[in-house]
Amino acid sequence: MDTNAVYQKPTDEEIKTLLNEKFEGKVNVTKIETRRVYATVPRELIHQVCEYIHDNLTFEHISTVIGVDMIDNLRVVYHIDNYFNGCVIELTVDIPNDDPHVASISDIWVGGNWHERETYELFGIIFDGHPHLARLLTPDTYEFYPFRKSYKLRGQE
Amino acid sequence: MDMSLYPHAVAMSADEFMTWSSAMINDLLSAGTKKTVDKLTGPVWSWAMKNSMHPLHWGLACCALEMAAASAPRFDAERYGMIYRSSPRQTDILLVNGWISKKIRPEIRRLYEQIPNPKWVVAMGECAISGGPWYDSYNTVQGLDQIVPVDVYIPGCPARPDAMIDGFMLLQKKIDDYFRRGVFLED
Amino acid sequence: MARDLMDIRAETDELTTDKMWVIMGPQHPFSHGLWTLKVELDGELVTDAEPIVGYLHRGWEKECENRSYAKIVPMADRLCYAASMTYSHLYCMTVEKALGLEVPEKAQYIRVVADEICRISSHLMWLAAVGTDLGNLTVFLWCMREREYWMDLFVRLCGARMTTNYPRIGGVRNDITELFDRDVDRCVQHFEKALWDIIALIDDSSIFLSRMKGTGILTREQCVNLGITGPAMRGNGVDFDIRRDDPYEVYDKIDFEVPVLNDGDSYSRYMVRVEELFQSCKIITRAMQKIRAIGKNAPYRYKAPTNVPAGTAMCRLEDPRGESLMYLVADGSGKPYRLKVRSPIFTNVSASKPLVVGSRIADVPVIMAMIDMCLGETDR
Amino acid sequence: MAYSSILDWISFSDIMSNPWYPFAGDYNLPFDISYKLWEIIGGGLAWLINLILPGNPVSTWLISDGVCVGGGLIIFMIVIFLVVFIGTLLSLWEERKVLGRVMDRRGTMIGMKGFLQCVADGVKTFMKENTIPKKVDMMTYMWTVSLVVGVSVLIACMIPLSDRWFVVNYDTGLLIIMAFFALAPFFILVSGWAQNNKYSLIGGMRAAELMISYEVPMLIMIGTASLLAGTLNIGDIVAAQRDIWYIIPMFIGFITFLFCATAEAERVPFDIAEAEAELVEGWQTEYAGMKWGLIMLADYFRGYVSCAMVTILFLGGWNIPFVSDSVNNFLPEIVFLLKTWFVFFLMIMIRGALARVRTDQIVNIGWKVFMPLSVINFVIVLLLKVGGIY
Repeated sequence: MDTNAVYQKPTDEEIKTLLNEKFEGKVNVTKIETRRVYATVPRELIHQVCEYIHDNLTFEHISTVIGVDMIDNLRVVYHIDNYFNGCVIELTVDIPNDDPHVASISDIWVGGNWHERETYELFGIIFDGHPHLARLLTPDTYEFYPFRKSYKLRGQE
Repeated sequence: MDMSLYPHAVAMSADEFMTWSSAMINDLLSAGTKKTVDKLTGPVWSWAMKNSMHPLHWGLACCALEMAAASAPRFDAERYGMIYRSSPRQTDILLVNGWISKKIRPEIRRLYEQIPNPKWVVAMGECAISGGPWYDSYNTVQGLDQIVPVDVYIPGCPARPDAMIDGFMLLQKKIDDYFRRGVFLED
Repeated sequence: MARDLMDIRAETDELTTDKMWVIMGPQHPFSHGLWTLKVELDGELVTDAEPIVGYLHRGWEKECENRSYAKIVPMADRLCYAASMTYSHLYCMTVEKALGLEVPEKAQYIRVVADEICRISSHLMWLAAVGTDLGNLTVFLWCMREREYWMDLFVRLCGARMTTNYPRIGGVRNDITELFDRDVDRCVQHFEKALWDIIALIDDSSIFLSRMKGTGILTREQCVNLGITGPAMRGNGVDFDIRRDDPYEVYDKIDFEVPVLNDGDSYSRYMVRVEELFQSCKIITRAMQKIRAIGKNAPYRYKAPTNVPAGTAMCRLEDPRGESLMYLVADGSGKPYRLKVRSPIFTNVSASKPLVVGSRIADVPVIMAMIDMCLGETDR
Repeated sequence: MAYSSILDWISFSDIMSNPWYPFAGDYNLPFDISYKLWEIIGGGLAWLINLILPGNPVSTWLISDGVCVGGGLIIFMIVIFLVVFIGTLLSLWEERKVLGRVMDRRGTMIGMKGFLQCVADGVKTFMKENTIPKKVDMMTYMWTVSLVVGVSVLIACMIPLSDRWFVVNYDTGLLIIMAFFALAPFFILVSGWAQNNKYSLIGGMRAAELMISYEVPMLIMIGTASLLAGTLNIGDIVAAQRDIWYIIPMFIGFITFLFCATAEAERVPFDIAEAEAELVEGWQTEYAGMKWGLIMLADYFRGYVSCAMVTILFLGGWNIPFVSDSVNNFLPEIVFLLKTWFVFFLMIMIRGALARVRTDQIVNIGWKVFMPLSVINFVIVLLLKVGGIY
């Protein structure tokens, strides 16, 4: 398929093929359901993949940027929507604990700005290139990342 | 009562006169006048305050919707003279109807200080009473009474509008006690 | 001695006024919740804005990691208290997806009905807020009066007014009651008439219209890129509704329309929501017909296991305010490993700067009312 | 001197023949009442003193013509103020009850179907602590309140309730009232600055903006009405509408003036100076306790004056059309107050049905709608006048 063409309503299979062709197998599409595509992306490629999805596959809207603390590593999950066929791509990026950096996508979707800020303040994942990476929900005086598994709530063993 | 200075009052400096006269007035008041004035005026203040409770117009969380519903036609809290004012300077009651995060804690204290005396505080809903469902959270204050003194607790999650009106009628009793104790000439 | 006009012109250009920052919130009548909007004013004109949220943050997602799966349903009710059922519904859907559990058809219809009642009561709350923001208390009180009837329906359905605790993993808590069955149609019929009264009060008044038309304008591209969802987005010409385009439960079996307007101002957002109110009434009537056709003895709940197998699940649904999404990471134990909520208002608030800049300060409450603030879900 | 009965000291003399009579030939009912009251009080006092010290000069001084007028004037002030005050409280009560009914509820229910609500509110504000923020400009913060309240009370008392119930009867009475009426926005502007609060500042600016937009059409309308009547004397304007109210020749003017009067009283839809949605409480934000209570009272005084102006200029004042003079002169004050409350009722309905306008919109409405309408009204009146109909 032509990887440089613009697809307004790409089907799930098309998305899988296009991602595989464009990024030469580095993007691993793990699962396909109706209107859902699940993929894992290496950390270096995330900005390029997002740019490609936004520009060529017309995924105009970012739903969430989710941080998960997998104890062995950190994980960032992106949910990206297409408004023309209701399709959602879930991109999973694994980040090592000792180097919690990932490229910011808030220059592609401005709506991702606050989600990245939230993930930063709750997990300590640093989004490179973010315009204003500061604490959003918690008071500025907090020095811990409350959503890390190492931070225990009252009654949590 | 230091009446011996009375003839010299005209010859006093302004400062001397002020201290002397205020001391004299205090003596006079402590000699029963204050009690009598309080006894006579207490019911008037109490009646006025009870029937003109102005809570602060401030919705925090779930109970704020029930607060709005309480002034809606079915429950109609305005029958009791309750009007929500937005400026804390013109209110009598701080009505906190939601959980208190660490970020809002100083603001609540500040709002409380801005309300002119006499003032009352009502904690509405479980969150304001004790933290409610967020008992183990890292970012909430477990209860309003850790910040400001609370007069009435209205339980419920969220408290129903009729429960809220009931709470305010309890507060009316408390206001009555407050004024019958005699506080008019205290400040 | 007449001065040159250009001289005067040059002098007045130098006469700059000081801009000032006005901090609206956290205790401010426009905020309808607990947030702050810092606006920079040049006279009455807004030149810059910065929203501040987090006053209601309590770590909802972290607390869920400390609760068993069943105990999270009432917690989810308190995410968005104006439409409490939608979040507990979304949570149950997510867990069911992780379990691979099928929900009985009757329960799906009941959930749809409950969702739409939530949508109506939430939109009524929004209309009431619009009334106060425009300086008219009559709209506020009339909307609250109508909302009471829907609250009564909730009482008939599950016994609670606001935080209903009604959906369960695998179905709903109880079958529809006879009282609910009797009253729901009457309520819908009454409401469709009463809503016209309220709408007439607003639409027949040129002051209301002039306050809403032409304020808070965004283009379609701006709106989509900022991540605004829900009725605010459909007022900007984006023809997308999760109920229709990515259907969950039984929305694909129910016939309804999605209102879309292209103006992109406050008035089109208002119109979209009002039309949604009428559409919700239709959905309720049609879904109730289906429920009655299914019959009384059909199952409404399947038993669900307490432990969820390891894996991830994602579900999304059309909240009254926009797209809400839940993402669950399970590790096979009785408690979720990570539960994430995407709330529509969180993103919509972040877009408040482009929304309000360039308008007058008097329009700021109206513009922000049009995205229907609900801070409980924003701060989580 | 022999013993004299108290009745000898109370003469109930004819006030009009008193050489000190202040109202120059016009009969004044409240003054008559207060004069007689003073005669009772002063005469009784004089009788008492005479009982103890027979033949003293103080007793005769107390019942002399000049002292009677002076004492009568003091009571006269109290009587005039009390009537206006109660009239205003009744309009306040009317607002809360009618607005409540518009909104499908009962309104307040405290004492006497809610009439005592305003009393409770007032007493409560007097009891509250007198908080003064630290950084206000003390002097202006204090005197603007007293001036706003004072001016409002003054004009409310200056409104005549009938041709026998007035304070002054100047030929330019209308102009004096309008001049004082237009003063309050200046004080609001200064007060908004003095409070050192951004909301108050914007509120004060808005009050000034509001004033420049409605004051001119309002004055044109007053000029038109006085042109129609041929006088600026309030009594004569009312007398000129004995049978045909000015609402008939000046219907456009009536509608425009009603809205201008609403703006003058700063009520919805023109309450932009205290717009709750964006400015918390507007220019009143930092006022607490008694000062705020007085400000609220002054607001309602101004509302009362606005309605009274509408009544005087368009609704025939205290006259009932097409009735005999004996009926008309029975209780004209009550007729006037009833008409005033009816106009206030219209304002309440406007408040219940409309939203608040924006500042740029009010300036637009003032100069592009009210202004042309008032000029059209003026032209119509001019044509009527030239055509000889009036």
